[in-house]
Order: sequence, then structure tokens, then C-alpha cells
Amino acid sequence: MKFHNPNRRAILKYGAATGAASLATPYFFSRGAFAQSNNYRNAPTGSTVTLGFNVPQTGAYADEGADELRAYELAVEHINAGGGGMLDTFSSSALRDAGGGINGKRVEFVTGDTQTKSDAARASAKRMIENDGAIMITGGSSSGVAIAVQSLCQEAGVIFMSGLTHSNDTTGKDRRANGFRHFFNTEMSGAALGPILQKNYGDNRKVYHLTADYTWGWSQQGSMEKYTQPYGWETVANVMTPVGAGDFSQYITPVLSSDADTLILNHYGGDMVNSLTQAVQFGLRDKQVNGRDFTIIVPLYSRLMAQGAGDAVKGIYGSTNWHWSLQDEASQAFVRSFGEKYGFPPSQAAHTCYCQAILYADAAQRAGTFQPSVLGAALEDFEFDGLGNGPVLYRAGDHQCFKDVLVVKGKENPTSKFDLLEVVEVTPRAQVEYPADMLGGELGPYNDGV
Amino acid sequence: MDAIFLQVLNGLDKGGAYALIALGLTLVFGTLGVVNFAHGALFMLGAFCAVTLNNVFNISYERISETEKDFLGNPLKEQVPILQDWVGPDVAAFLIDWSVPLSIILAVIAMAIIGVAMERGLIKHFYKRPHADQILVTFGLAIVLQEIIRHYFGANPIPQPAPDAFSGAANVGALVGLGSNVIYPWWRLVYFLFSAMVIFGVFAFLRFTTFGMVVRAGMQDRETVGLLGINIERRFTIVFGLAAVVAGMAGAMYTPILPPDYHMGMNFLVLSFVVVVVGGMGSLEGAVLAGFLLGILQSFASMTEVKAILPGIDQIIIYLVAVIVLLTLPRGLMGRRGIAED
Amino acid sequence: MLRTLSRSDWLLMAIFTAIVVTLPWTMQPIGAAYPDLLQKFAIYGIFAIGFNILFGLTGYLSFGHAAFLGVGSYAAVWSFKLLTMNVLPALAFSVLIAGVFAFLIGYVSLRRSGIYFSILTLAFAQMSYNLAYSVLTPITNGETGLQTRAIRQSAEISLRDGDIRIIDQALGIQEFGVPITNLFGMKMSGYPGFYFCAVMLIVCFFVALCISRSNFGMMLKAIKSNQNRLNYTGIHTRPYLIAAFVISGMYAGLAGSLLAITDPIAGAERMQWTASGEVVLMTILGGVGTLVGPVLGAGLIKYAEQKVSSWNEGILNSAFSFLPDGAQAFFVELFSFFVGEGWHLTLGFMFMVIVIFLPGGLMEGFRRIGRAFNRARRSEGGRTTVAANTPAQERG
Amino acid sequence: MSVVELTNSDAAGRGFTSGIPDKVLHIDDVHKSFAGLHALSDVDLDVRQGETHAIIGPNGAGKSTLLNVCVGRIKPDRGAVIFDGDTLTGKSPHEINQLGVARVFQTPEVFLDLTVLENVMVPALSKRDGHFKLNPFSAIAGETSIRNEAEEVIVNVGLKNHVHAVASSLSRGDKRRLELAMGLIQRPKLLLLDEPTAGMARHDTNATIDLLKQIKEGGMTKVIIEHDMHVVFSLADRITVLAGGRIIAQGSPEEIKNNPKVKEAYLGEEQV
Repeated sequence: MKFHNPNRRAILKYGAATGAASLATPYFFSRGAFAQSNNYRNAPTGSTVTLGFNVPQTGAYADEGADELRAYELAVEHINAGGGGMLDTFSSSALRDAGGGINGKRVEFVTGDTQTKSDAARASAKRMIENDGAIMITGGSSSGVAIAVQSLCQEAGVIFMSGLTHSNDTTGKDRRANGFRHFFNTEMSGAALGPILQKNYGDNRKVYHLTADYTWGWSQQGSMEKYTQPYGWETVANVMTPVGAGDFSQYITPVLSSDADTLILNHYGGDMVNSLTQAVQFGLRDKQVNGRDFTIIVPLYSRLMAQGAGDAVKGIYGSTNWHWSLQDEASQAFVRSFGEKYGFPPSQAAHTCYCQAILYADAAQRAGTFQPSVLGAALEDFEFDGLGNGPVLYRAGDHQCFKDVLVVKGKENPTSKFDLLEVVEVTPRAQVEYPADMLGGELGPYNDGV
Repeated sequence: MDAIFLQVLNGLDKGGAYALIALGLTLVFGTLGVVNFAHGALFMLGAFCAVTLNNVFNISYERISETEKDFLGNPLKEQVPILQDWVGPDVAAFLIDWSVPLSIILAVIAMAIIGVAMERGLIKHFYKRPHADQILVTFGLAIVLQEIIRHYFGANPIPQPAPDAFSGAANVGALVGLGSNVIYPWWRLVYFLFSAMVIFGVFAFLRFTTFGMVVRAGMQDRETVGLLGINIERRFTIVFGLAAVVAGMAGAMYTPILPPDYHMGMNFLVLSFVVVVVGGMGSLEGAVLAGFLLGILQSFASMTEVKAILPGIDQIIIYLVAVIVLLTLPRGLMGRRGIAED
Repeated sequence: MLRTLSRSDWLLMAIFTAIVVTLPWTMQPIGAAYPDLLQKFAIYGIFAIGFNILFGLTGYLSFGHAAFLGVGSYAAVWSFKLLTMNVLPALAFSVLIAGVFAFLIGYVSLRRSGIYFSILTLAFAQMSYNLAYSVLTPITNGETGLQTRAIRQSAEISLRDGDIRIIDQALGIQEFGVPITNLFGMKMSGYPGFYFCAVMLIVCFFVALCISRSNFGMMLKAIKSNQNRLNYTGIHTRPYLIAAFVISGMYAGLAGSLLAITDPIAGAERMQWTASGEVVLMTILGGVGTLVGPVLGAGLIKYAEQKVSSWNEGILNSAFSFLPDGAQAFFVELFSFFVGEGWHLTLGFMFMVIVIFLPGGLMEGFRRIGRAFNRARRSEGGRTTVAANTPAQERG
Repeated sequence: MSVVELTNSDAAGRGFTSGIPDKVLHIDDVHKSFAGLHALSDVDLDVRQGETHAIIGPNGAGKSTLLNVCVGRIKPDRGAVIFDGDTLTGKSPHEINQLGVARVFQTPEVFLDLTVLENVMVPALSKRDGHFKLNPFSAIAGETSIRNEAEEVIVNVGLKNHVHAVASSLSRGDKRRLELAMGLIQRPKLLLLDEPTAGMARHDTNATIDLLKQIKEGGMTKVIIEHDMHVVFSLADRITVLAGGRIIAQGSPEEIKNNPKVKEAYLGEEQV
């Protein structure tokens, strides 16, 4: 019997950062003995530098976390080799010119399990900072965790490069100087989806929202409402559903008896899989209301999760940060290097994590130091290309990347279990941009940890 | 009116699932006196019986395609199910289509073996141990089972479609004289019927067989039955096996509604304990009643009209009902004095 | 009050204090000597000690104790946001509010016993969690968790997003960047934070020891032993149970506030049933009804969560690098099931092994070692040690 | 004839006040039936200050039910139990105990996880501190006076060598002694003893009789339910005979010995 087995990892020859700090005597009443000599926390002293990869290894997002970790391992491999994958197509040549490592130091890494819980994520991040001497933290698969770890990194004085986090708040009202996000957000999803939805489904639709009852859900629902309103789309009802409800039938049947002709599922992860599967079972996709075909929309898609929903995703629109089927040179290079190593294409979570690792390394190389304030300045308003999303801007005002957004649709005739989504349109960056102060929040000063 | 009718259907459907899980839990508690925190894991294992059967039917060999390309641009390796070569494409397609209902057979066999092995190997040593020890050891076992499943199947949910014949929604409205908006998925109707049949079967088994009589007597008074010289040990094993089989079948049949993942058991664990306790520890009828009661109340609490008056009520209704029931009826709906009160 | 304890109790106190204070050194060989994990050891130790006052002494198994941990955390963060970054008011508020909350829940739940009591507490905790995650977001900040912020610039900013810190403002304390918790100016993160928690742990341990040796503690043990008889002895058991419940709720509140003190954030998932279950597991793992056991259980689980989960294949490879290539690959392969992402498996096996072979938890293991040691000494012809005669002190 | 005597005292008992010192316990017209079966009917009974009052009767006569009514475990269908001016009916067991009524159980109900000393200290503390006292810091070890008292009682009941033993390790007979000690330490105004010597060897029974005699001299009022006529006639000042839930005779041991009704009720069952 041969089962698909995504958890096995090839045994790699990657460096083990056992953490020099753990062998030193406890350094009392100071934030790291090294800090005094080097002006910033966990400044690397030897020939290596340690990155901290904080991903969910247990719980609902464990597979997504495993994919993130694969991407990080690949990124470390490429950085240490001074090339390979998207590092070859990346517009900044600093790392390639350096010929391996960052600032002459070989990259090692430590890992931690966020369990998709803020407490656990902060604890493992602290372990990597305090015990393993990690110079930065990156990863994660939910916004709650990203915001919690981001503020921790701000307090501890290290850089945080967030993984998959889609809530506006990460670079909105909870933005921090030490935190940077490559992934897009609900605002951009809404802005990208609005026109496409109008083009495909017309004006004046009656929308029923099912919304996961927490900050991301509310924020996603708000964006969808905001960007479909100009086309006369009207919200019939917005029903909050508990996170992890499992069975959504009691929220779906009222949709049947309402006069709505569109259902927007503001759900992610397991909730999305379940609510979409069940909505389709209730025959919503085949229904006709007021002479129009009933429509289901999933604003944020993840290929891994779409896999869980199976046939239910067919023909359903949503947005995504990146998809492996993109034909540009950079995406192709990434898919090839990832696929050759692991045997299947990378997910969007893997892509954003790979990019974040490369972007951090590149900024450190260009800045010539790992000091957060200097390194951060090198990232601010940094324009780059060749990482699979076209030209991208790391905006200084909120430390958010601005790039094209992909609108995707569940494929009707998938050729493999990875081939579930097709890219319908690439919404240009200009269309999803918004002013840096629109979402509130304040970056504050950098913290170098001294 | 339509909305209320649909919520009743939802409630019955949910209630059926709750009752099925709670049934085995309360059976094991009532006869064996064991608090089984691994019961949710048994439900999960049942669901993965369906996944396994589907995978087995889909065991394939590779054929290099001449036309298609894979994601790296190499020639696509097509997967051809071996089954297709054995029984022909039509039968193979039928088997794969019907893999979920067929997996009940696998679930019955596999879960009986697992249940008996669990009881013989582990649970029987814990009959006389404090509940705290039982909780710890079965919780540990649940984690181990979960991790083993994760190792083979990953953490993502795995879709298990219902057979094509049941995949759509039934126009229930036409049957009962309500509007055409009253449609309900075929598979959920099947699941409700299935749960009703299993519940009925378990009750009949316990009521009309000598074995069942002994078990019920054991639930009333464990010590006396032990004194009667009946080989109670063997019967305990069978009871545990039965509980595992019921949980497993419930899990296998639930997969089209909820794509299974490795920790789905934990999500049901707390809920099933609440159902059992609201029903009254050790009462089979109570568990079934409580399952349907909580299912229906949860459905109604989720209605927009109700939520408008009491925001968040759908999030806590189950627990709120549990509190109210336990404060008014000290031993749940149908519990007896002296069981699990110390 | 000082007469509460016997000489062996004082010895226990002294040894316990010495071990806790020296943790930063003694934990180094196993890689646990860093502030965050040490803080967690102390904090969850307090949580488990408090839980054990209820479960270990009275036998009432609460499955909703995490609610008090969560309430304590929220109370502490609100104290930071509204009053001052000084930790003492936060500590006081948390304990007080957790105590009131515990009284309300305990007053209702303790009308029932056995598993009915467990489910009532579980129900209250789950309701708290579900509401805190969603509807109560204005107070709890929902999924993101309640955090301290900079002083707000205008009254239009909600209190969730901007703090007022009345006392600090009145005292004219300047803030730069992220506000930091302090004890009269001493930062409460890192090692000072650990020592603050350690002092609390020692105090809590001392109080628990006193309770265990007191009249009150004896009544609680009598409840566990035979509640019915106690009624006929003229004791009204409910006030004792409520008192024990409130005390252990206050312990949980204290632990919650320490979580917020060492790391000023409070999230709803602290109240989830898994968190309640965790403290139950800690207590049973270490040894129900023993004083030291719950602390050990807490340490073991937190160590597994933090360290075992971090041993990825790279670390395994270097750990087994002394072996020949084939053997190294084999052992790395084998161990990778149990560490890193497989750390739950280790935890599951640990629960099973301990409960199967050491009913009574880790402390039972130590007792057995102690007995075997004593036997060995006696068979050597040495004099019978006093320890063998001490009547079950550790049961307390 | 004792029944006459009962009706006489009954007339006075209606206007019972605590001012009349010689009636400590007054059971007033108590009825109790279980599922139609009359366990107790028309039971009127007075127990005088300082006396040892034995309640005897064949199996199923209602002795234990009567005792359970007295301590609040069973609620009577009708009637009341009045102790020292307080109505006990409707009060919870701990309240009844706090009024000065202690009960010694037939099957030992001791605190199995506690030591013998602790078992005896619990009722002693209950007597001193009332039904609830939050005293987490007042040490058991510091309770010297209560401790000494408890040790004395333990020695008296013959458990000298087991003071620090855990109760679960005691033999059944020793557990019964412990039960007795737990009742005695409270120095109750009224001690209810449910077959204090059942299952004891003759030697132990005699020792228990001696002990109870000693207490009698101390003036404690006792109600004893007993099967063993040797015990009854060694201890009792007055005896009430129950049969079928009714009082059939009451009087001094001598009167009871010669009562034909009693002989009839016990015919073939007990040798007096």
C-alpha cells in the first residue's frame, strides 16, 4: 500500500544550531551579554547566523506548517549556496554576489511549533531568541499568531518576517516596526475580487455572508462588502459562525430560505473546507434564485485546504497570494527547485515563507549587518522583482508588501491533486493599493533589543 | 415555517451523530465503569477506515502519458487503479463511488479488532483504577492513535465524496408540502436513517438477547452480576468492541459531511461527554435523548433571529443547556443515583 | 502560623526553595535554562499546585480551571492598560477577580459531585472561552489577544488600542516604545521575571504546604475520604469545598497574572478545555495529592512542549553523529517519530507509560526508589532509617 | 406497664420545653413508610437526661429507620423529633450534630485515608469550631489540647498502638473502636449507638461495655440499638421494644424481661 505521505522529510545535511547561548552562564539583568558589544540582540559572533522558523507542526495547520518548513529549508540551502531557485531570478544580486551565506556567515536554523496558539507561538519564539540565539523569527499560519509573535519580536528586539497571515491588522492597527509582511491581506483580496466578481456575476446581487466569528473573519467580510457595494451588491445577512463549528448545516439552511443569490464564505482552513463542502451538498451551487445561478465565493483560497474540500471547489472564485501554475520565470524556477526536492509543488504558504527568508537575507546582506534598525531600513521602500509576484514594493509606512493579486477559480477538470485552482486574472498592484494610514496603527521605533 | 422545518431536520441529523458517539461512551461507562477519553479517537479511526478503503480502491500503477505534462513539465505519469484491471472499469468506478458505504464493512471488522485489542491489552487493567488514571491513560492512547494517523495521512482534511446517487439534495419540501426552498442533502438523510437504525439495533440487541440482558443487569449492579458466576470479563470485552464498532461506523459514515482529519476525534470528545452527562451517566436512553435534544437546540440557537436577541448564543448553547439540566436534574435527564457521583 | 509545619516540612521547604532558585544552573545540561521556559515552569507549577488543592485534597475534578487562568491574565493586562505597568496591582487584581469568578462558578458547580461537577465546570469554562473569542471581543480583543499599547493620544481611540495608565501618567513616568512591565522600575522580563515567578512559586508552595498540614486541609482530605461521614460529624462540607475551589481559582488567577506579567498579552485560548485538561494531566502525571508532584508534572509537560518539539532532524543528526553513518540514519529516523513535529507522540506515550507502570504518578516512582534504597541499606546491616518510619508525610 | 407510662409522659411531652431537664430527646408521633410499607408508625419516645436507653427489636422492626430519622438522614412522613428544645426534623445532619447529637455507625464509616488520630481530631474540631471555619494556617500539629484529648480517647477505646496508623489498615473490629472514639470525642449531649458491639468477640464486647459504663458515669445520654441482650442488660437503664414499626413495650430491663409481648415478638429468635 502506498499512501500519500507529506510528512516524511528527506534527511538533510543541514546545520544544527544547538544554540551557543544555552551553554553560557545565565546572563542576569541584561538582555543578552553579547548585546553590549554589538548594539543589538543575539548578534552573531561566530561563523554562523541562526534563523528561527516558527511554524505550526501540530494541530489543524500542521501540513501547511510542514510546507512552510520545507520552503525555509530550501531557502537556507539557496542562501548558503549563493544561488538556486528564485534566488537566481531575484532582482537584487547582493546574495548571489556574496557567493553564499549572509555577511560572510553561514545560515543555520532552529525550529519551533506554534500549535496555532498565540501562547505556544510566543513561547517557542522566546525559546529560539533566548536559548538558541535566533537573530530573527519567521513563519506562522494564522493572523492571531502572527500579531502575537510580531509584538513579541518588537519587545525582544529581533526582526519578525511573518508567514501566512491575511488579516489587515498585522500591518494595520497592530503593525510594529520590527515586523514585515510579504503576504497580502483582506483589503487587497476584496479590492482584487470586486471587479472580477462583477464581471462574471453581474450587478445588484443579494449576498449572504457566513463569517468566522473572530477578527480575521470580520475584517474579510468588511472588505468584501466594501468592494462589492459599488456594483450594487447588497448584504442580505451576515451570520457569524463559531470557529471550528464542524457542522455548518444550521447556518446553511437559512440561506436556502432567504432570497440571497450569492453566498460568501469568510472562512479559512478547516472551517472553509467544511462550510464549502456542506454548502455544495445542500445543492447551493445548482440553485437558481430570481432567475440567476446561485453563486458561492471563498475570498481567501489555500491550495492545501482546497484539496480537503475536493470537488466542492470546482468553479468557485477566490483570491490567493501565489500559485504554482504561474508561468513567469521566477515561479517556474521556484516550483522546479521545490518540486525536485520534495516531489510536489509548493503551496502559497511555502512561497511567502521562502520569499520572506530571501528578502531578510538580502536586506541583511545589503545593510551589512543584522541589526534590526539598519536591516529594517534596507527593507523599507525596497522595490524588487523576480520572486514570482512581479514588481513588488515593501512599503515603509506599514511594512506591507504591495504586489499583484491573483484571482483564482476552482478548476473544473483537474489533472492531478495539486492542480485544483486556475488563475483567472492577475489584478495589478495599482488596483489594490491603499494609503498607509488608512488602517490605523503605528509602527513606532525599531527595537534592537538593548 | 420552512426555516423551522429545516432546523428540525438539522437538529435530528446532528442529534443522530451526537447520539451515536455518546451511545458507545455511555455503554462503556455504564458497564465497565471506564471513562474513555479515547472514544473520540475511535470515531476518528472509523472515519479513516473510509479513507483507507478509498485509498485501497485507488491503488494504482504508473503509466507514462504521451500527451499530458506534469507541473514540472515532464511527461505526466498517469495513475491507473489496479482495480480497474482486475474487475473492469465499470465495476471499479462503482466500487470507488460507493467506497464510503462499503467502508462500513471494513469499519465493523477493523473497529471490532481494535476495540477488543484495546480492551484486552489496556482497558481491562484499569477497571479498578481511579477515574483520574483512566482519563490519563485513555487520553494518552488517543494522542498516540492520532499521531499514528497523522503520520500516514497528514494533517489536512481528506475529502470523501458520497456516492453519486446521494450526492445532491433532496426536495423534501415537495414531500411534506412546503416550499421548493426546503431541500436537504440526500446523504444527511441517509445518515439520519443510518443512525436511527444503529441506535435501534443496539437497543434491540441489549433488550432481546441474553447477552444484552446480562449487560443491562451489569449496568444496574456490576457487583451482583460478577457474583452470579457469569464470565463477565468476556462480556466486557464484547461490550467494548461493540462501542468501538458503533463509534467507528458513525465515523465512517460521517466522512462525506465532514472531511476527516486526524484530530476530528478531539473535537467530538468534549461534546460527547457533555451529551452523555446531560443524558445521565450510564443511561443509554438518556444519551440518545440528550443527543437529539442538544442537536435540535443547537440548530435553533443558530438561527439569525435568535442570535439577534442573544448574540453568541449559538456558541454556548450546548454548555448552557448542560448547566441548566444538571442544576435542575441532579443526575441528568435519565441518570441513576450513585453512578459517577464520587 | 509558623508552628504549622514540622521539621521535615521545613526541610522540604528548604530543599524546594534551593532547587527552584538554582534552576538557571541545574537546567543547563538539558537545555532548559532560559528565562521563558523557567518562567513557564514556575507559573504552571503554581497553577498545578493550586489545582491540586482542589483535586488532590477534596477529590473534586474540575475540568474548567483554565477559565480562572484566563480571567487572571485579562485582569492583569487591563490593570497594565488602565492603571500602571507596575506588576503589584495587576497581581492583586487578578487574584481578586479570579477569586470572585471562582466563587460564582464554584457556588453553582459544587451543588453537584463526581463527573456532574466536572462537566459543570467544563461547561462554564467553555462558555467563557467561546464568548471571549467572539462576542466579548471589546473586553478580550478576541483572537488577537489583549495587549498593552502606547498611551493613547485621543479619546477616540478605543481602550483596546490605546492605553491610559492613570497611575503612571499621574506619576509622570515616561515610556519609550512598547511599555514594559516592572516592579518599581525593575523589568519583569527575562531572569528578573523568572525570579519574581520563582518567589511566587515558593510562597505558593509554602501556602499549599500550610493548607495541607492545617485543620482546614485535614477537613478537605476528610471530604475526599468520606464526605457523608463528615456531615454526620457536624461539618458542613460545602463551605469547605467552595473555599478550596476559590483558593485554587485564586492560584490559577495568580498564575494567569504571572503569564501576563512576564509577557503582557492575554488570549482566549488560555481558557479552552485543552488548557484545563493540561493542568489535570500535569497533576496526575506528577502525582495527585502530593505537594511536589504537580510541579514536576507541569515541568515535564512544558519541557516536552518547548524542547522536545524543537529537536528537528538537524539536531538529531548532530546528536547521533558519533555513530557510523548507517546507524546514525537509523536512529535519526527512529527518533524523528518522537521529537520535533512528533512531540505529541512522546507526550501520549509518556502519559500511558507513567499511568500503567507508576499509578500515583512520578512521585510514586520516587517513593519506590526511596523504598528500594532503604531496603538495600537495611539488608546491608545498617540501622533502619528514620525515613521508613515517617508516617506518610508526603501524602499530604 | 410501660405503655401507660408512655402515655403519661406523652401528655407532658406535648408541652415540651427545654426547661424540663429530664427529657433530652422527644420523638413525637413519627410515621415513615417506604413504598406503602410502614417502617415506623405512631412512634412516641422520650429519652431522659443521663440515661442509657436501649432500643431493641427483631430484624426489620424499624430500629435503624428510627435512628436515621433522629440524625436527619431520613425525613419522616409525619411527626417530629425534638432534642433539647430544638426540632431536629428537617435539619441537615451537620446541624443536628452541632446541636450535640453524635452517631456511631453500625458499619464503620471512618475516613479511610486519614490516620486514626486525624479521624478522631476531625469530630473534635467540629465540636470546637462549629460546622465551618476557614483556618488554612492553624496547624493540626499545633492543636495540642485537642490532640491530647484525642489520644486519650484513642487509648480508652483500645487503639493505643494504632494512633498513627492509616484507618484503612485497621481490622474491622478496630475500625469499630475508631467509630466509637469519633463519637465519644465530641462529648455529645446525646450519643446514638448503632449496634456498637456487632461482630466483636466476647472479650472485646466486654471491654466496650466497660467503656460505655464509664461514660455513663460521666452523665452522657445514650441511645443504643443492639441485638446482643448481654450488652443491653449490662448497660440499659430503660428499654424500648420495637416490632413492625411500633413500640410494643417500654420500661426498665426487669420489666422488659418479664413482658409477655416481648417474649412473643422474640419467640424463637433470641434467648433472653
